[in-house]
Amino acid sequence: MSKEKLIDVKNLATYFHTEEGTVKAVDGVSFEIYPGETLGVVGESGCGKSVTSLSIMRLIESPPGKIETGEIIFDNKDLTKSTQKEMRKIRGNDISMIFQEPMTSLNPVYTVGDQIMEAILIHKDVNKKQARQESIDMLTKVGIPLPEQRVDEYPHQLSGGMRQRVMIAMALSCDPQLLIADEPTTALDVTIQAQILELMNGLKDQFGMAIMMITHDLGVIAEVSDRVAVMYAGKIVEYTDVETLYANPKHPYTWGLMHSIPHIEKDVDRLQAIPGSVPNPLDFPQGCKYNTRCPFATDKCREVEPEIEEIEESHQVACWHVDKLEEAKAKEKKEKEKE
Amino acid sequence: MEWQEVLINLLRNKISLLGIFIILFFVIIAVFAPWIAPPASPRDPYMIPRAGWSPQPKPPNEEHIFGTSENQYDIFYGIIWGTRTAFRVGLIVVGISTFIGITIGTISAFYGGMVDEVMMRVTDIFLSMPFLVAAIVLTTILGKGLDNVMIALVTFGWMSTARLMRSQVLEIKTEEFVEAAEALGASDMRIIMRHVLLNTIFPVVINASMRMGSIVITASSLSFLGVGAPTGYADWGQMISFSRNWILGTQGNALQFWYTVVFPGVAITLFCLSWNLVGDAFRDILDPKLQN
Amino acid sequence: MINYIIRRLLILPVILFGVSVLVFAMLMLVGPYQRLSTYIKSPAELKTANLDSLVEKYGLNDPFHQQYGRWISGVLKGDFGWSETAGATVTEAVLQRFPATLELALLALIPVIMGGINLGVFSAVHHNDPWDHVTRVFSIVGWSIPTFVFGLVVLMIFYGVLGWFPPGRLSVWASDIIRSSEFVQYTHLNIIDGLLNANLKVVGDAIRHLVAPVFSISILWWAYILRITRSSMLETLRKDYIRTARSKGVKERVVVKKHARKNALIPVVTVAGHMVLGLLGGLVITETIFGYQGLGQFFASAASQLDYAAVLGLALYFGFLLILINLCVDVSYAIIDPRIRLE
Amino acid sequence: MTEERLLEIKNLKKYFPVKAGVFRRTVAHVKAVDDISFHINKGETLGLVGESGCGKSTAGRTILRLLEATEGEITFEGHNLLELDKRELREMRKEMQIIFQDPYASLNPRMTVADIVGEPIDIHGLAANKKERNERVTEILDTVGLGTEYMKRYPHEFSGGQRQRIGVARALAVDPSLIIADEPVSALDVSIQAQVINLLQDLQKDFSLTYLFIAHDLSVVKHISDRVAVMYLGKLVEVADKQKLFDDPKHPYTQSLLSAIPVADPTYKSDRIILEGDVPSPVNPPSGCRFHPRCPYAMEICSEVEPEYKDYGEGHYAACHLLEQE
Amino acid sequence: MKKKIGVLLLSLVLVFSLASIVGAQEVKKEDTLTYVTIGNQNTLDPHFSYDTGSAEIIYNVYENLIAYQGESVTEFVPLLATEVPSEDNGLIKDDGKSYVFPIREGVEFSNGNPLTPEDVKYSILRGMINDRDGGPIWMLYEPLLGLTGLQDLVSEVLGEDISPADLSSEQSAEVFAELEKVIEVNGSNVVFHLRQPYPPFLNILAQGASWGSVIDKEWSIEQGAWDGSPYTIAEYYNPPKEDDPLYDKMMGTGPFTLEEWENGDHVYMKRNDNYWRRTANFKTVVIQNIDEFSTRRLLLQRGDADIIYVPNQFLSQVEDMDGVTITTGIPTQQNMVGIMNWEINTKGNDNVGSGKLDGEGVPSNFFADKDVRMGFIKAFNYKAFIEDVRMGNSIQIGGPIVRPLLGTSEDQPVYHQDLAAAEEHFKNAFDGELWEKGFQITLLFNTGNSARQTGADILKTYIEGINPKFKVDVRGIQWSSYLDALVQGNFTLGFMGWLGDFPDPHNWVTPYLAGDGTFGGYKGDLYKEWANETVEPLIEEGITTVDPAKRKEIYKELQTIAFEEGIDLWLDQPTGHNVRRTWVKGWYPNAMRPGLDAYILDKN
Repeated sequence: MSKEKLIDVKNLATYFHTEEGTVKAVDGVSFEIYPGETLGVVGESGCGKSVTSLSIMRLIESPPGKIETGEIIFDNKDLTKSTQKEMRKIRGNDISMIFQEPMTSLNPVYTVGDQIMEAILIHKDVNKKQARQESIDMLTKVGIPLPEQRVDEYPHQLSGGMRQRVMIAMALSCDPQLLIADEPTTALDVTIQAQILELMNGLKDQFGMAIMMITHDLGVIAEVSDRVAVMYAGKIVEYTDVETLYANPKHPYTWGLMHSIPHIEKDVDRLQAIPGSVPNPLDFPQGCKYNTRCPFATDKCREVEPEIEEIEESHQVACWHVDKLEEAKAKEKKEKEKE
Repeated sequence: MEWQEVLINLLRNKISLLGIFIILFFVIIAVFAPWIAPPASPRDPYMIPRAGWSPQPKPPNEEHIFGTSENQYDIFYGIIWGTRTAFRVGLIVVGISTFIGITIGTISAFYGGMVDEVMMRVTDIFLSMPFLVAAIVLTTILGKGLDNVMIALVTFGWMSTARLMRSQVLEIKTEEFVEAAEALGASDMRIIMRHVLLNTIFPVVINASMRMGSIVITASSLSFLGVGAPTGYADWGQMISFSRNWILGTQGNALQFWYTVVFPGVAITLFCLSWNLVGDAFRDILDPKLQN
Repeated sequence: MINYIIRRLLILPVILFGVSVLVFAMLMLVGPYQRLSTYIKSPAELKTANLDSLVEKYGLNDPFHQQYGRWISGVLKGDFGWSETAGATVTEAVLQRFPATLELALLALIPVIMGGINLGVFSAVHHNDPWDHVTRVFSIVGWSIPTFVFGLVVLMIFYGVLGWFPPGRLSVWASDIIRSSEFVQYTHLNIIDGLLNANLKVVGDAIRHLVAPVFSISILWWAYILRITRSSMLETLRKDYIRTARSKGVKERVVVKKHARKNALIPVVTVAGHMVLGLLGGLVITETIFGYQGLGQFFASAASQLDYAAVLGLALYFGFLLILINLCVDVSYAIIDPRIRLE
Repeated sequence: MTEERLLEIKNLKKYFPVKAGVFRRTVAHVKAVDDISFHINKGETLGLVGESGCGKSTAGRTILRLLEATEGEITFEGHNLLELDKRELREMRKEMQIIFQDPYASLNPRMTVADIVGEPIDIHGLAANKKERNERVTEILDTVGLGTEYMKRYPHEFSGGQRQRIGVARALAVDPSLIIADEPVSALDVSIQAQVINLLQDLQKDFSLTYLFIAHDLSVVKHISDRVAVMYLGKLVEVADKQKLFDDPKHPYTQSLLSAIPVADPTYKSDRIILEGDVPSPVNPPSGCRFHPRCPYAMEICSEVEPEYKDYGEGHYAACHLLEQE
Repeated sequence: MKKKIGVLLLSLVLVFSLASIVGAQEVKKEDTLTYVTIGNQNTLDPHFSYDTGSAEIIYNVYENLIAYQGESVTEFVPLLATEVPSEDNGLIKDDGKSYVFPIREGVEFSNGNPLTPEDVKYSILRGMINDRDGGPIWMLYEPLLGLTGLQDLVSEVLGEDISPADLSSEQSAEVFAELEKVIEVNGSNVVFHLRQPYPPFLNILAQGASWGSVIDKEWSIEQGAWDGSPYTIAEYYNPPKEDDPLYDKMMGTGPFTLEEWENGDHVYMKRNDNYWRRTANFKTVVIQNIDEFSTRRLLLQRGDADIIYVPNQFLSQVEDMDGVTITTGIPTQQNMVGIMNWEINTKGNDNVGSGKLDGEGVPSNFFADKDVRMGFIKAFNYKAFIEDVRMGNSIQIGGPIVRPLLGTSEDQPVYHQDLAAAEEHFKNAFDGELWEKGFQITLLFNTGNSARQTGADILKTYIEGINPKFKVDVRGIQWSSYLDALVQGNFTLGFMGWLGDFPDPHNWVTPYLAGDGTFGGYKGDLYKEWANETVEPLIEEGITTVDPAKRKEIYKELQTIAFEEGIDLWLDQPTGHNVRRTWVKGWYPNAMRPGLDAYILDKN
């Protein structure tokens, strides 16, 4: 692609140095986001997807967290080298963020309006009255009924869906170029999730921003993303556009994940579960971190960690045995045909 | 987190290690008191022997290595045997009041409704008098003596545990594992003992450990105010109250009677400090909110 | 919230009744002749005092409910009885001493709450820095020193050696001023009266007398509030909404002062309520040491002399005060936390 | 399939009082479960779906009498559960067990696995001695796929999936016939969910269990259930055979619920029905049909008259005025 | 904002405290006398007051007819009277049964009312009608009527036991008629009529600050005190303190007037500029009550207090203080005695162990055995007590009477420690049974009184050393319980003190030796019988004899009986001391003066 990258993350590694040992939460991750697109980051809990986003925002608590290596190029600057003062100008203004728990992500002791206004007052040269009006406008844009009234209410007076809308209004109040959405719908009900996803899609076009969508839900990813990065144990294991990923997953983890979830549109008798559990981040296995659960693992996998490589055009995978997976797929197909 | 693990953590934590070390030191003193400071009258070893009849303290010398206090009570003897008193008062008062607190708090929270209402109002009533003041009143009425001090401290010392316990139990009660036990057909007693108590005990233990220090201070305050241990009884608070009229020294020699306050003051502060250190570290270790 | 406050107020008489029964029952543990000794100061008085008729006169041998009934019916009429210790009616004695204690308590509370909270916040923000360790050590050690030891040491240093802060409530010359006709005692709080009368010498003298007791009574509670604020603050700083604030580009100082502190204060408010309770106890010792005539000292001497009218009256008074304080705590909750306010 | 009913719920209601005012009088009720009726056949899995706050968990707990029902009838193997006294109930609990959502909260953190799984055995005296008890625990742990080496460990030493297995093992220890699984997989990682679902299915076969499977995730419910019941604001809106419900949802709520699920296939495009607004409060539910404020097909009658919950053929129950008019 | 307030407040505190630190040093006002002492005052009503705390104030505001001269407790000077009555000047008449006091003219109360003989009469009668329970007025009844109080007079006059509080107005008038006979106004004179001679009568009238004080009739009636009517005795008899109109108000002829009284905390007195003699040197006199010794000491050290009360044991702390003068060795009218109860109550009394002579306790009549008493007496270490506990500031006594009163002398025998003799006595006690079985006893003391405690500790130490079977416990209890133990008969042996009401041996032998005395009255019937036979006739004879030489012999005999029988453990008569800033001039001691006499003092 020839478009200019909005943000370019190169070989990012964020470690947490705790008393029990070093947690390599993010361990050499590279990806980029283009203006106006949605990058989905999918993975299970503890895979490092949230830490990645917080690293971009430079909101890793330090100590114990520390960005060890890597660059985050945004607007021709390396954010890992920015001061906190410079970062504050970017946060909420160029890059903003919404979080998983709308219940706890809003400060309970200030009104909704106060909290939206705060961001506007920091980044825009407006007075309080204008900021308030802008807040009301934003609330209208995110589809909150009676915004004039809601603006003076406290978070606990709103439902979960409303709160997430407020979070979105707050994040978008300064017209950011990139919105990082960390599991924005996980805590919501299905019908509300649909509302929020719809809203985000609409606003994305309206504001012309890029979204980094972090989630564990393969359905959500499929619905909103342009491209997808699959993370496992602090690494991106597969990185490609969304259609390719779903049509032709190349990493055994991606493939296993897709087989282990029940699908509403098709029936299976039995799910193919991935054995074992996510490895303890303090004690990652040697070699490929998926080797303990991978059906195709060999000695090589247990010794040497595969680097992510582009195996097809814009399809990167980190696996020694892409071929083995292809064999398995073929076998599966055959069996299905037999039936 | 489990007992063993907590213990390991406590031992690993420098602060609590210091606390534990000091407590152990006091335990050794208490256990070996008869050898460290042989009692003059075996009939009542807690009565500090008098080395004379003069009211004026005498500085440390070979015979009385910490000196003698007002009325010639041997300070060293008082400190050594006072350690036993401190443990006795602390353990008994904290033990019994914690037990009462646990019982009342648990029953109150577990059964709720009228039982809760009545018990909490009774708690409120007991809480409506400042602890020290209430203890003074009751000790005055019951008369001097360590037993009476302990009765007074227990009588007015259980409420904080009861409240703590109640809030803990209310929290635990809604936990799914309690529901699970109920679904299994466990009796109320079993649920309280095995599920509720087991999971609420740590904050109570922290609370108790912190209270060890403050109870000993309160008991000493009573002695200081003249309503605590009988005169001449080995008790740190009383040792300090002996120094009360001498602490200022004489004009030009403000430190003339330093030994009368320093030794018991250090003993009581260290004792209290050690429990607080352990309690504080204990809390840090157990506070899941502070764990990342 | 208002309902809750009304509920509290309705329960107030129940608690006060309970307190009075409790205290009365305690006092009834004392034999009638022993209680009589409140009225007999020296063996000389034994000669002409007819003990049995005195017992009769004061009804000390009557059954519990009669004595209690007599007392409570007086209380309901506003008569709390006569305090031998104070040599005045209980009401007079309490009113007379209340401003002194209030002045002391207020001055002790304000620095405690302000200083303790700020130090706690500071300590939490600099979590695990050397400064954090210093404040922590201070808080644990401060919490471990008995008030009476500390008070005596303070007295020794600041009055005995330095001569700065004398005991008592006012110097003689200053009390001459406040008793003069030009000086209007609006509140009986010397500092405020001094300011209102524009007499800075009185203010200065009042403060000079208050510094030492305030200092020795508050050190303990500094340590306590500091500790609670610190841990509450540490907890709050890990909350999601703090992350949200940071993600908006809010300055760290504002994050701490605006977003974290207000939330962190919620548990501190409860503790502040406990603190007042403990403070009242601590006053007994501090006022005794510093010869400061307030309610604490009064209670101590009334209790030690079994002055049961005074003990009962004061117990009720403290109970009332405490319930009011608890109400204040609840109200301040509501001020801080809209979740409670709007319930 | 033999249609022997194991559990029959009739007009079950569970109201929670709302207390307010100076004297804390009950001023209203949260109608968490408001007059629901359904049954579960022996050996089948009934999926119970709905959004948070719709009363599905309350229903599950009320059936087990972990909460006391306000009204109604719960017949389990011919006994009316609501009429049992404390002792009988305790006996009856051997037959009905529950698995919880949160594998972290549902295990007592201070008990070893052996004690957690052994507790039901102790309570009901199912083992004569310690040895027998340990054997039994080992056996059950083995059944759920946990080795004996874990017996002396505490819950926090396990991963979420393993914990959920312990929870299942505890439920199995009394050899029940009915298990109420309250969102058993929703707190688990995606890759682990399948393990637990498979386990539940295996166990159902091996021990001829009956499940009431409560979940909000329709794809999981669809996968595991034989029949599915949909709840909205304390009411059942639709109950039907799985295939029928998913192929031909009758109630508009079911329809919108189905359409709201994001599908893990970027090529799949559905005609999504986006519902307006939030679920109303159960304290003061809307009049008439409770779904009417959000229903895309709402008619005048919907706000006035509560639709009747009835069988529209072959056990396909629904409550909607639209259907009545057809 | 909050921070700004904080900074502001903090700087305010700093500025003010610095300012006041600087400012305070100059203020050592010469016209103010500050006296810091302990305790509180019972009342300001002279007819109610029976404690030194009250007396200290009353003494400076009210005056008597006569007063002690200088340091003497036997010689008098006229005060509101113009002459001290004596046989020589003829003002004592009728063989010592009439005392005539010419009243000084031109004296005014501080409100300007002139002093009249009528005021004196009113004062005496008001006191006698008031006659509160436990009060001091028996000291007027005993000399004037030979009775102990109004109750006795009522019984005598009416012939039946009616409480004075229940008198009808007729009965009241009847009683009053008898009462009024004791005092008569005769022109500018006031005449007292005694039923019997009473040698210490002048001492009684000279005792300042209490029953002898003269109050303003007009003013008192205005305040609501006795209205002067014969019919109202019932109304004014034995008033509860809180209803006493003169409880917190004063109007005397003395050098000072009461300005403000906060009981237990402070008293402010102002100079009476209308005083009939030269006016006082101080404009203001402050008496502050601070119980904490250290605080008092610092006030003295910093010069904020002019005079402070220093307990004997802390004297060493003020000895080397700059600018402080200490006077020691002041004779006092008080003593300390180990009271022994002849008939201990053994029921429910944990001071006597088993209550039997079985080694586990003591029998009820333990101290009725003279050998036991002498055993205890001989075991006590008097030397150590005087030297160590009293630090030499004490005189040993050999009986109830203190020096220099009649019946005492410098060479009077006193007890000495003699452990061999003590052992001998214990061996003889209870026919040797005691020595065989041993005993266990608890000695009480009232907490806070370290001299009494040490006394008990000394007994414990030596007695336990005599025979290992002797077990002595020492227990401190509250003053109230201590008094209760005495009254209930639970007392075993314990130290008590007596503070003289008036300097006459009669005031010493009665409480200790009489069967109904303050202490003797609680020793049981055994003692009463004994006292009735041996000492009471002598006591009676002593008080009715006028001739001092004869009286001296009688009291000497009483003193000897008390000593030889070992009635009580006669210990000592502590001497007094006074600690004041050197700039306080004019101070001299008087054993009968209750503390402060601000009139005689001056600051340069």
